[in-house]
Amino acid sequence: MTKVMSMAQAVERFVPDGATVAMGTGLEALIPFAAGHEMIRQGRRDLELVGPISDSLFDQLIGAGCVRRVTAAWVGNVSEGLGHCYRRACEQRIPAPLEVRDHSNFSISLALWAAAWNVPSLPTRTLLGSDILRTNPDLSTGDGLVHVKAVRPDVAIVHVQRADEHGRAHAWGPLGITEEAGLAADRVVVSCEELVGPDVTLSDPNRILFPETKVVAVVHEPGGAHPSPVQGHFKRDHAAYRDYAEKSRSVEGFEQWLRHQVLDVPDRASYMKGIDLEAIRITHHRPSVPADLGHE
Amino acid sequence: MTKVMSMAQAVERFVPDGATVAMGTGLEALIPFAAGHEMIRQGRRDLELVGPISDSLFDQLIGAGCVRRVTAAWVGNVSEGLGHCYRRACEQRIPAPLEVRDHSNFSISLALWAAAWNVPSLPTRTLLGSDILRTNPDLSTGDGLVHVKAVRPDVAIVHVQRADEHGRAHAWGPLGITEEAGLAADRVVVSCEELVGPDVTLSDPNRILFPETKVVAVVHEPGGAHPSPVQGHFKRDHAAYRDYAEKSRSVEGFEQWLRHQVLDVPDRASYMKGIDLEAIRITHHRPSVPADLGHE
Amino acid sequence: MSSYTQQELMVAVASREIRDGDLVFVGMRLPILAYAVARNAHAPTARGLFEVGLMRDQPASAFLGTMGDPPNVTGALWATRMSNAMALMAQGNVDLGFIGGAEVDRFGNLNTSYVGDPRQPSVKLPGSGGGADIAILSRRWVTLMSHERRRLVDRVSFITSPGYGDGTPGWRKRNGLLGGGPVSIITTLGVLRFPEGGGEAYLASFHPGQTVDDVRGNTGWELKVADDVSETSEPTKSELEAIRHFDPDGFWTRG
Amino acid sequence: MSSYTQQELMVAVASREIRDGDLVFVGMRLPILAYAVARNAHAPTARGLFEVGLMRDQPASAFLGTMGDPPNVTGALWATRMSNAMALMAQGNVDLGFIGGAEVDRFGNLNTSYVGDPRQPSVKLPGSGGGADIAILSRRWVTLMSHERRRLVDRVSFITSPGYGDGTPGWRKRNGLLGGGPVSIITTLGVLRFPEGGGEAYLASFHPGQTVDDVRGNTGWELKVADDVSETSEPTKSELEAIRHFDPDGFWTRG
Repeated sequence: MTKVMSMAQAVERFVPDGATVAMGTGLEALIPFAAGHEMIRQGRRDLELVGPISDSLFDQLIGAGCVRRVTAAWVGNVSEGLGHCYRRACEQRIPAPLEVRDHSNFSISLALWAAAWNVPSLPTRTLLGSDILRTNPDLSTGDGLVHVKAVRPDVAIVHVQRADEHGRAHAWGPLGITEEAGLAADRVVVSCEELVGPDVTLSDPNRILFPETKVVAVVHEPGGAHPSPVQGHFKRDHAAYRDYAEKSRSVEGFEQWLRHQVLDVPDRASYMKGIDLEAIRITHHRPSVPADLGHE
Repeated sequence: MTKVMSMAQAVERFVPDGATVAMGTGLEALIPFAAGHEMIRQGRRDLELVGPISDSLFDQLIGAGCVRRVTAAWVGNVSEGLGHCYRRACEQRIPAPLEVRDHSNFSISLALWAAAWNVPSLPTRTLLGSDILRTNPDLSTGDGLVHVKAVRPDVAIVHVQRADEHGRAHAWGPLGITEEAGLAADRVVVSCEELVGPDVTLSDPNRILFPETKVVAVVHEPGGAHPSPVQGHFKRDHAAYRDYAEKSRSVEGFEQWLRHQVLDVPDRASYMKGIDLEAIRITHHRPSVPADLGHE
Repeated sequence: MSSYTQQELMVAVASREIRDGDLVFVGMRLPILAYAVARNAHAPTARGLFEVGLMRDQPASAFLGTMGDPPNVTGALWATRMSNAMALMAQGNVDLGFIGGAEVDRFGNLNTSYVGDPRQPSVKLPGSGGGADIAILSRRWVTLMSHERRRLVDRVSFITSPGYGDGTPGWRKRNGLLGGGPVSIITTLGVLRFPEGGGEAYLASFHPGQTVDDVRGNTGWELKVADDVSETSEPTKSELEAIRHFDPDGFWTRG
Repeated sequence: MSSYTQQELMVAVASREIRDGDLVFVGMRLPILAYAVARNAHAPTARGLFEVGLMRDQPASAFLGTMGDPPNVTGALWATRMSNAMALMAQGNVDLGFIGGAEVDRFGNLNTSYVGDPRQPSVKLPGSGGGADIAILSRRWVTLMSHERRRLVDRVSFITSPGYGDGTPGWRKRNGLLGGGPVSIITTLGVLRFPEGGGEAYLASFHPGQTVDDVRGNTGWELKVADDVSETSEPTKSELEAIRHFDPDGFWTRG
C-alpha cells in the first residue's frame, strides 16, 4: 500500500496540535522547510519542537505561534546569527510564551538514542560544568556524569534526496541526528526530491535511513528543503536566509514575510515558482561508485 | 603516507600478546579469518577476544592457544553448532584455561558504544532476568536496568569489500557491531578484497566505516574472510564450516586441520590456492544506484 | 514412514505462529525457513528482522546457511547495524521472536550457556547470541528444540534466556522484562504451550506417530496436558513445497 | 586604513592556533576559514571534524555559508552521524576546537544562552549548539569574539560552555571536565591567553592600531597584561590570499 500523499495530507494526519516533532535533524542541510510551512498554514498549535539547530526553521514556527516548547541545542539563523522570533518569544512572549529545554548538540543526540533504545536516560561526560544543567529538567547529574533523559518524538519529519512509495528513504551527506530521530520517533514523515521505485532504494539497502515500519508518509516535494542545501540537487540559498533575517527583525516584517512566503502560498510547488532555481541548482553531477550487492 | 602492509606486518605491529581484539563484528559475514590465521601463525598469546558471535573464528583462535579471555555473546560454528575447541577449553582447560565474559548480542554492542562515547557503562533493559548477570562482572543492575560496562578494544580487525591506502574502508551488507567496534577501539586494522584509489572511497563518504584517524593498517587480502561470505565477491563456503566442525571434534583432528589450513600455509594467497574459488565466487553483479555527491 | 521429516513438521508448525503483519525477529536455522513458509502462505505482509542488521519483506531467493549470507542482503529493506535492529525490539516493535534451545524448563526458561557449574561446566554451550535479547524484549517468542528428557528439564541450572522465571505470577513484570514471554515450545515430539499470562508449559498437541505418553515420558517434569490435546496438524502440501524450495538440499530439514 | 579587515586578522591569528597533525573541531563562521588557511600553510596534515558529521583533510573547494553546505561534503573523508563525530571528541581525539562567543568572562567561561534571568531573559541568545561539547571535551579550545566591554565581563551570569569555572585551581578536573580548557580568546582588539593549567585570561598581544589601554578600556574586568605583551603579527600575504580565496565575496570577513 502506497504511503505517498501530499504535504497537506501528511501534516493533517500525522502532526496534530500538541505533538512533539523532531525536525531539522541535518543541522544545516536537508531541513524540511516545506513541512514546517505547511504546519504554519494549517495553524498548528502547542507543538514541542525537537532538534539540534534547525537553521531558521524553528524560528519561523515560533514566530508563527505554533510552538509551546523547544527542546534544542541552538535556535537562530546559522549564517546570519540571532533568531529574532525566538528572541521575541523568550524575551517578550511575542507571539506567545515559549518554554525552552536547552541541550548541546551531543546531548540532544543522546536524548534521542535513549528513546531509540528505550531506556530512561543515557549518561555522558558532556555538559559537566555547564549551567545548561540548571535550566533543563531533562538533565541530571550523578556518579560524575550527566544523565540525559530520553526524548521520544511523536513524529520525525525529514527531507531526503530520494524515497520510494513504501517509505524507504535514501539520504547522503552529513546526517546529523537524523537516524536517531527516526528510530526514536513513533512515526516518520519523509519528503523527498525524487520519488523512485524500489529498484532504486533496494539496490542499496545500507543507504536506507529508517525501517519502513516507522515511515507513515512519503511526500514528493522537490525543493522541500529550500533554502537549505540538498547534496546533488540544490546549493544553499544564502540570500534567502539574509532576507529572512532582515525581515524578521520586526514583528511587522516577520508577518509580512510569513504572508508572502507561507500563508499566501498554497503549496510547495507554488513556492518554488518564486525561487530563482537556476542560481541554486546543482548541475555538475558526481555519482558515487556503486557497491555490488550481488549474491550469486 | 600509505598504511598498506602485509597481514604479517599488521599483526606483528598492532596485535601484541595480551591485546584486546575485536573481530568477527559482522556476525556471519566479513569475518577476518585471514587476520586470525596470521595471529595463530605468529603464536599470539593471552589475547582477549571481543565480538558478537564471530562464527568459527574464535573457536579456532581458542583451539590454537592464543586466547586468555573471550568477551562475546556466542562462540561456536553457526551453521554446524557447538564450538569444539571452545568446549574443550571451558570444560577441560585444553589447550589452556579460558575466562568467559558472557554477553548477549545487544549488550556487547552497548559495551562498545559505551567505549565509543567514553562513558563507564550504558544502561539497557536487556539481560534483566538472565543469569548472564551472575557470571559477567562487567554487567551490573540498578534502578531496574542493566548497566553494561564499556569494553575498549586495543584493536578492531575488520574485513571489507574495498579500502584505499589511507584506511578509508567501504563495507556493505549487514554491519553487525562493526561501526561501534571501530569507534571504540584505539586502532583499526582493515583487510580488503579490493585496494582502490581515494577517487572510489571519497566518491561516497557515507559508506566510509571509520574515521581514518583510527585506521593504522590496510591489508590487501582477497579472500581474507573465507569461508565467510563477502557480498558481491564470495558466497559462504558451507562445506568448509562442515569440514572444520568434523575435524575439530577431536584435539588431534583440530591440530591436523590447524597444520594443514594455517600453520603450513605461509600466507593468505597460498591458502586461497587451496580453495575452489569457482564454487563460491559471486559472478552476477548488482551495482547499487549511485548517489549524487555533486555540489556545483 | 512419513512423507516429511521431523524438521519439516517443526518448520510448518513454527510458521503458523507467525501472524500476518508481524515483525518477526528471525533466528538461525529452522526459523529462517518458518519465516519463508509463512510469508508465502498465510502471512504475506509479515516482515523479517535479522539481528545481523537486516529487514526483509520476502524470503531470500536462495538457500541461506546463515542470516548473513548474501542472498539475505539482496533485496533487503534495510541493511544496518545490529544495535538498530535491537532498538526496534527494545521499543516493543517486534511481535514474535524465535530462539533455538539446548535446554528448557517447565517455565520456559532457556539455557544455552552452561551445563553444570559455570566456573567448571560439564558442557559449555555457545551462549546467548541474540537469544536473551529476544526472550526479554520481543512481544512473544517461540523456541524450537529436540525433545529429549535431558533437554526438557524441571528447572534449568542457568537461565540464559528467561521465560517465566520461577513461574510465580508476574515474575517477568516484577523483574522488569519488557516482552510477554514464550508462547510455545515446538519440539520433535509435540507442541507445548503456556497459559495466557505465562506460567507452566502444557502439552497442546503431539506430533503424528507420537502419543501423549511418549511425550510425557521424554519430558523431565510431570508435564501437564491440555484437555483438548490433539494431534499436531501435518504440514500441508504447499507448506512442504515451500520448505523444500528454500532448503532444496535438506541442509536444515533432512531429518 | 589597513590593508586587511579585523576579521581577516582574527582568522589569521586563529589559523596559527592549529598545529600540523591536529584534528580540529571546526565551528561555524571564521573557524571554517581558519582551518582552510592553516591547512594551506603551516598545518598541511591537519584534519577538520565538523559536528554535522563530516571529516576533511582539505578545505572545501568553494565558499561555505555553513558546514553543511554541499562543497564541504564533496571530497569528505567521512560523512556520518553527529554522535560519531562527538564520540571522537569524547575520547579525547580532538586536539583543538573553536567556539564563537557572545559573552566571555575572565576565566574563559562562555555564555551563549541567556542575558539576565533564564526564566525572563533580557536577551535570549541562540544556545550551545556544539559549544558546550567542545568546551568540555576537546583537548584545547579557542574562542573568537567582538571585543566590547559588555561582552568581556567579569563573570558571565550563565555558563553555557565552561572555561575555568570559578577560576580556582583544578576546577575543571574537580568537576569532571575531560578536556584541558580554553587557551586563548581572539578578539577584534587583541589576543588574550590563559596560563598553563588554566585560570585567568591575560592580554598577550594587541592588534595593530590598538594599545594596551584601548584593550583594557574595552574589557569588563581589570585585565592582566603579559610582561612580554606585543603587537599581534599582521596577516601575511599568503594568509590573506588564502582567506580571500575561501571567502571571495567577504561574506565572513568584509569587516
